[in-house]
Amino acid sequence: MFRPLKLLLAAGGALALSGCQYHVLAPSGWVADQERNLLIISTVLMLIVILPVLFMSVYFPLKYRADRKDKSDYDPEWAHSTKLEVVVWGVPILIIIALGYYTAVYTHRLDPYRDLSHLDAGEPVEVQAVSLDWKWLFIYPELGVASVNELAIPAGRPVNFSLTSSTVMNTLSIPALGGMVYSMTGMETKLHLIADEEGTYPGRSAHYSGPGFAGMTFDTLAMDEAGFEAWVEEARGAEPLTANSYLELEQPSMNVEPAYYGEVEEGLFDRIVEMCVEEGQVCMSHMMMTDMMGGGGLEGIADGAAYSYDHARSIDGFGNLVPRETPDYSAHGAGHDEGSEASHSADHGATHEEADH
Amino acid sequence: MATEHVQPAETWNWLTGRFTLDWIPYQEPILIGTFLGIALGGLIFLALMTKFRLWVPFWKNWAISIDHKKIGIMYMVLGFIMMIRGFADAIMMRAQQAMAAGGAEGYLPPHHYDQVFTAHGVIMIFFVAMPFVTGIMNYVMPTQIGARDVAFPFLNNFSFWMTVAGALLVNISLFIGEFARVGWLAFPPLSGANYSTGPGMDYYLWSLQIAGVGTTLSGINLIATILKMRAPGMKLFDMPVFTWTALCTNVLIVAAFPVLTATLALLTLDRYMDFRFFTNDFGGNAMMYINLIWIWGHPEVYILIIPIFGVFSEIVATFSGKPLFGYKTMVWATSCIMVLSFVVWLHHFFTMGSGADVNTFFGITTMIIAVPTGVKIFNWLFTMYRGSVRLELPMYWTIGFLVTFTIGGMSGVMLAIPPVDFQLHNTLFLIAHFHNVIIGGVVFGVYAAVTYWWPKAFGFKLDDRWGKRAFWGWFVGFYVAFMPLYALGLMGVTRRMNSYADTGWQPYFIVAAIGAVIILFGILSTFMCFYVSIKNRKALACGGDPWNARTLEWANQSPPQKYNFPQEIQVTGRDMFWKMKQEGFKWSTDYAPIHMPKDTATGVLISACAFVFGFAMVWYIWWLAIVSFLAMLAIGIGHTFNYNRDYYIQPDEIAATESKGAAA
Amino acid sequence: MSNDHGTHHAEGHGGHGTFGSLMTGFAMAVILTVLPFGLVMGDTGLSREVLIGLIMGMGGLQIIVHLVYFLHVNKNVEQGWTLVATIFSVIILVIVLAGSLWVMHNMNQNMMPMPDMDEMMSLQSQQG
Amino acid sequence: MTMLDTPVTGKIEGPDGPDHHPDHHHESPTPIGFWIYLMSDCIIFGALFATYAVLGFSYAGGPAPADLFEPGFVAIETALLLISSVTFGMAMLAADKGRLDTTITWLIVTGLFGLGFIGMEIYEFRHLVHIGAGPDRSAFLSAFFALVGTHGLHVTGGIIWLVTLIVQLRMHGLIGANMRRLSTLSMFWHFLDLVWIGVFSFVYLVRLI
Repeated sequence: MFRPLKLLLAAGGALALSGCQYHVLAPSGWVADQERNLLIISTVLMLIVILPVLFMSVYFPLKYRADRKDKSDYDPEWAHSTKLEVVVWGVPILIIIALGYYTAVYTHRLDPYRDLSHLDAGEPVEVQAVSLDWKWLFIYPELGVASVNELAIPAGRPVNFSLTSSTVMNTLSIPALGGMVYSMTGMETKLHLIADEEGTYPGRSAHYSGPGFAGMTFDTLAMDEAGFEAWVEEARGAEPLTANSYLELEQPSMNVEPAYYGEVEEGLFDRIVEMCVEEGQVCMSHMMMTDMMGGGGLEGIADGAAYSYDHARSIDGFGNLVPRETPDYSAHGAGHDEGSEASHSADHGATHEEADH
Repeated sequence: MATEHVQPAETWNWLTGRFTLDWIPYQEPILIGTFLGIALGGLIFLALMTKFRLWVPFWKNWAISIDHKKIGIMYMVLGFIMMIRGFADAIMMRAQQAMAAGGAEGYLPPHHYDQVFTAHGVIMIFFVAMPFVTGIMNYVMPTQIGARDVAFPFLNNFSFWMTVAGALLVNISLFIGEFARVGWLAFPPLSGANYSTGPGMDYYLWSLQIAGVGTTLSGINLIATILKMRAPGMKLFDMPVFTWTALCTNVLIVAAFPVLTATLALLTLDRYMDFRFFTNDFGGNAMMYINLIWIWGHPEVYILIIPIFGVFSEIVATFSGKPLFGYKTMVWATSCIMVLSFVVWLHHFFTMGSGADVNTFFGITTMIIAVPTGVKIFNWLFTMYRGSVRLELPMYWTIGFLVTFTIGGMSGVMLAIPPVDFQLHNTLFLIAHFHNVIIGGVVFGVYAAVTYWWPKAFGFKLDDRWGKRAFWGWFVGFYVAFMPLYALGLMGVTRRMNSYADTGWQPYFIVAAIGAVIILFGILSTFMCFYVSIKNRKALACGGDPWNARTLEWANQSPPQKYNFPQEIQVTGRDMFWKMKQEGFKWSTDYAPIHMPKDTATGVLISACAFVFGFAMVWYIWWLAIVSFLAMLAIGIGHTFNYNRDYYIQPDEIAATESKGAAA
Repeated sequence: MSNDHGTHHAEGHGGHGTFGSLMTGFAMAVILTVLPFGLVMGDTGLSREVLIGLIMGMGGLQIIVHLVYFLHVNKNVEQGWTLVATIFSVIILVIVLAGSLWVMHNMNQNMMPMPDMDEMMSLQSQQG
Repeated sequence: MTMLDTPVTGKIEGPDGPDHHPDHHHESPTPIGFWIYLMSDCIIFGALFATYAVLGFSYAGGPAPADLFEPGFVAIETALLLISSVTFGMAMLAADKGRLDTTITWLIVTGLFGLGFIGMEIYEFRHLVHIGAGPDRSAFLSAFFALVGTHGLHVTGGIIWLVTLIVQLRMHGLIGANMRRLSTLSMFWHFLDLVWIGVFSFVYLVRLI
């Protein structure tokens, strides 16, 4: 359909990509490839009108200079032409209709929530990515391993990302593979990418998130099956990732070297999303269920501590750790008899135990 | 990690709130240098003011003046001063990024770098671009409609000083405490109480709120002016295009700024009183902030660019010796943009989890705006077509604008396509895009306006040589500074990084830094241009109508008297002054008394209290906050007890000023 | 200043209505207030959706009543600019409200950790 | 915005302070200017309503509207504000007829109803905070306190303005400038009543079904 266009792409690609730095223009995955095509299509469509405009912007003032020799074409009252008005409105409208069409088609085709099963590229890999202060945690739920600041994926197989964040917003961005999506606390977003070729692709957080932001980078290692399995095997030998080691990892740190976890506690990612890794916190799905059924009533007022999550960051803008007093929710959080009971029920699928509330 | 620097610990006492001497950054050489520089410059300035006995004239003729022309000029002065500050931030960023590659840390630790980019954005949008466009509208619009002043002259003065109070609050954060480290729109939860401790974020909130009051009131004022103060006979479709764009802009201000006010107020409640709007816990939802702030944020960019469209419409018509091509189209296109700008806000967060249908909707509405914008560009081109184009300074800026803005518009439409945005969002491509439209549009437009209306405001033209140097500095500098950022964006390079590992990017950043230096040359040339022109003002002197212009603001003397026009003008059509000139117009010498408002210091005083109030709130000095708030209220109420607010200029006085003006 | 020429109602803001119009407005406002309160406080047996529709509908009506009878907005006041301003504000309000709800709902659907619906149903039935 | 500009904008005069001026064909810009201000205020409320609409169901395991709101209590608040609107209308009618004392009497009555309304609102807020259902307990309560509180602050500002204007009426009588202020305040007062319709319908009633 766009044969000349493809040629243009190839030419442009070859030119820009001596050093394959231009990840957006010379990508290595189907999603990014499609996004690049759309970029080129839209540019070409717009150039239809942009080029004449650029030409006229310079040509008209020069041609109609006041000090030109022959001023017979000067028409001091000419200020309206229905024909021109039609063209002036019509051409941009036509272009926008064409662009709008491509936008609608591609936006649905490249919806980050849509999985890539239509590519028939084999079994997808599940990756749960958590943005922490200031590093990325990647959990492979099917394989039971996790890594920090290093993402390994098998080339040629789709990767299904589930994203969340521990404190503030971040964006998972691997330009060579395709567009970015935000990770947000208490939310779970999805992203589906695929690496067509083996290689190492830079990835990072693309949304400013605080002093350690610049160091929130990771390498995406797209490997063949054997290499990927070897990577997983190696990770299996490392320490396990439990709720407690997660809470330790979650503490702010900057420019973190890659690290691995051999075993991942069941359901940890869901508890991260639902902000209830810490003992005594009510999980969000439980909270939302309570809320949908009309809230916790007046008795619920006192449970505030179990819904509190945000704590002051224990790091300042220079990267120094600052000892901070934890906020005083003393009315409840003190957590002796009553508190520990609440925490139990709140914790693991609190639903049935609290049903009689 | 830089351990010699530490953020001061949180303490509080009733007298100084959470302020302690630790918050004075005396261990930062750059800040101390800046402080000394400013202090020295300030002292010299104050000494000169005192020596030449300028305090009283400044207070009487400027500070308490409610003359829209003087307020307009003061807005422009504020804009230029703050532009120096904002640009200093820009050059610091470019220097840092040119240095900090492949493990090098550069000279700005994140703590400072993050403040610098936040301050740069906030200052350039709120305290440079906004004062510029407000200033131009303030100066030009009332004279274009043949009015004596704006509808509410006192309010105008008050709005200006509130903007100054906000600007002062931002600047004082340099030396007392710190500024926010959150990016110019301060997305929570990062900007919330837990993740942004310290006074920086509170400086952000209070400076924007205080300046925002000024902006909203000024918007109301200018709308009322256009609706009620037009010269007799001037129908809506007789209004000059700039006045139309001013109307649309102020409608946008009045409709959009309240959303900003509300949003920032909610964040303030979150930070000060433990409300849970945008927190992660207790059911808060940070996305609501992002939704609301962009409901304001998108119209905001049109608030900046629409009056600039008006500026270019006036300039192109004047210098082509022709009426504007497609006047009505222009008006309708502007109105379309005004309404459409309210239905596109989600394109700023395509990547934040909305579904394909929502993204498609907002992508397409965004592209639709490109149509009326494109129409405008065609209209300017066809105005030059078969015209008699004089390539004076304002036209340089206009042609520079047409070329640059068109390119910026194109990259904008690319970003409006959701899947393309997935790749380019938050990259330097985005940065390049909006600087492309803001520099290529707003800055070039402001320069065009300054060079165009300067002779009206001061009675002499600007020096051509330095004016052109300023243009080429900005024009070339822009391309050198931002084309590399487009390229970096296509490599997927993210914004707001104080350092990066990939040394392959460094050459691009170095080129960008060189571009910034070229822009610096442009800026210095601007001030040189002002200086040289003022020095040679006798040689550059011009009459009331130096450009052979078409609209009413050129019908009076340059500079205009405080009453603008000695008589009221009966308007009978579009491009009224052009018509008058062709009919051989002359002012009559039969004068009637002119009714004028009196100057008042209330605006300055309330704004001063607002500044103190903001400062007290930032530092939790509650007693001072209460006192200054009550003072504001008392001065405001006290003002309403003054019923004696106007006077008449008598015919003999008018005759005297008019003949003096003509002689000069 | 003080030599007032008795031009009290000049000023072009279309007067302040009459006692009759004030009372008409008052009566209508009372009805439109009492009805929704009655619907909530009494036992009507109407479905939730119908009740919401009725309350919001009457609220909207009462706002119009206030605009017409108390605030005297019509196309003759201020050359119709008050009316234009009002309509424009309503458009912006609708965009802000409907847009926010749509956008936020869509995002919450996509991102919020939703409770298990089956479990919830069973809980609700337990509670009766 | 809220507290600050109401007394200020409300009383700003046009350049045409007095009612007659030889060279001026313009009507006072104050009514339309103030109306535009009200519209911008309306959009502030719009943003707060939108926030309430979005966050109003996030109770964070705490109390919901049904646990906290009393329709009867709200009905009395509504009645106070509605009646105050009508008494202000009476004041305007009296002023139109040039009856200073009647005008002031009606204004005082209006102010008292306004005070009653504010008193009830303060009582309600204090009660909620006292039982622990303050704005920090959930996003729903935050949105509730912000929206209703903003309205309350406006009414408070209106009362301060009302008192000021009564003093000024006593000092200068029903002169043109005061008439303009009176009708501006009347717009403000009716506008607050209008916003309250949204509050009692949307914040209270539909959430109590």
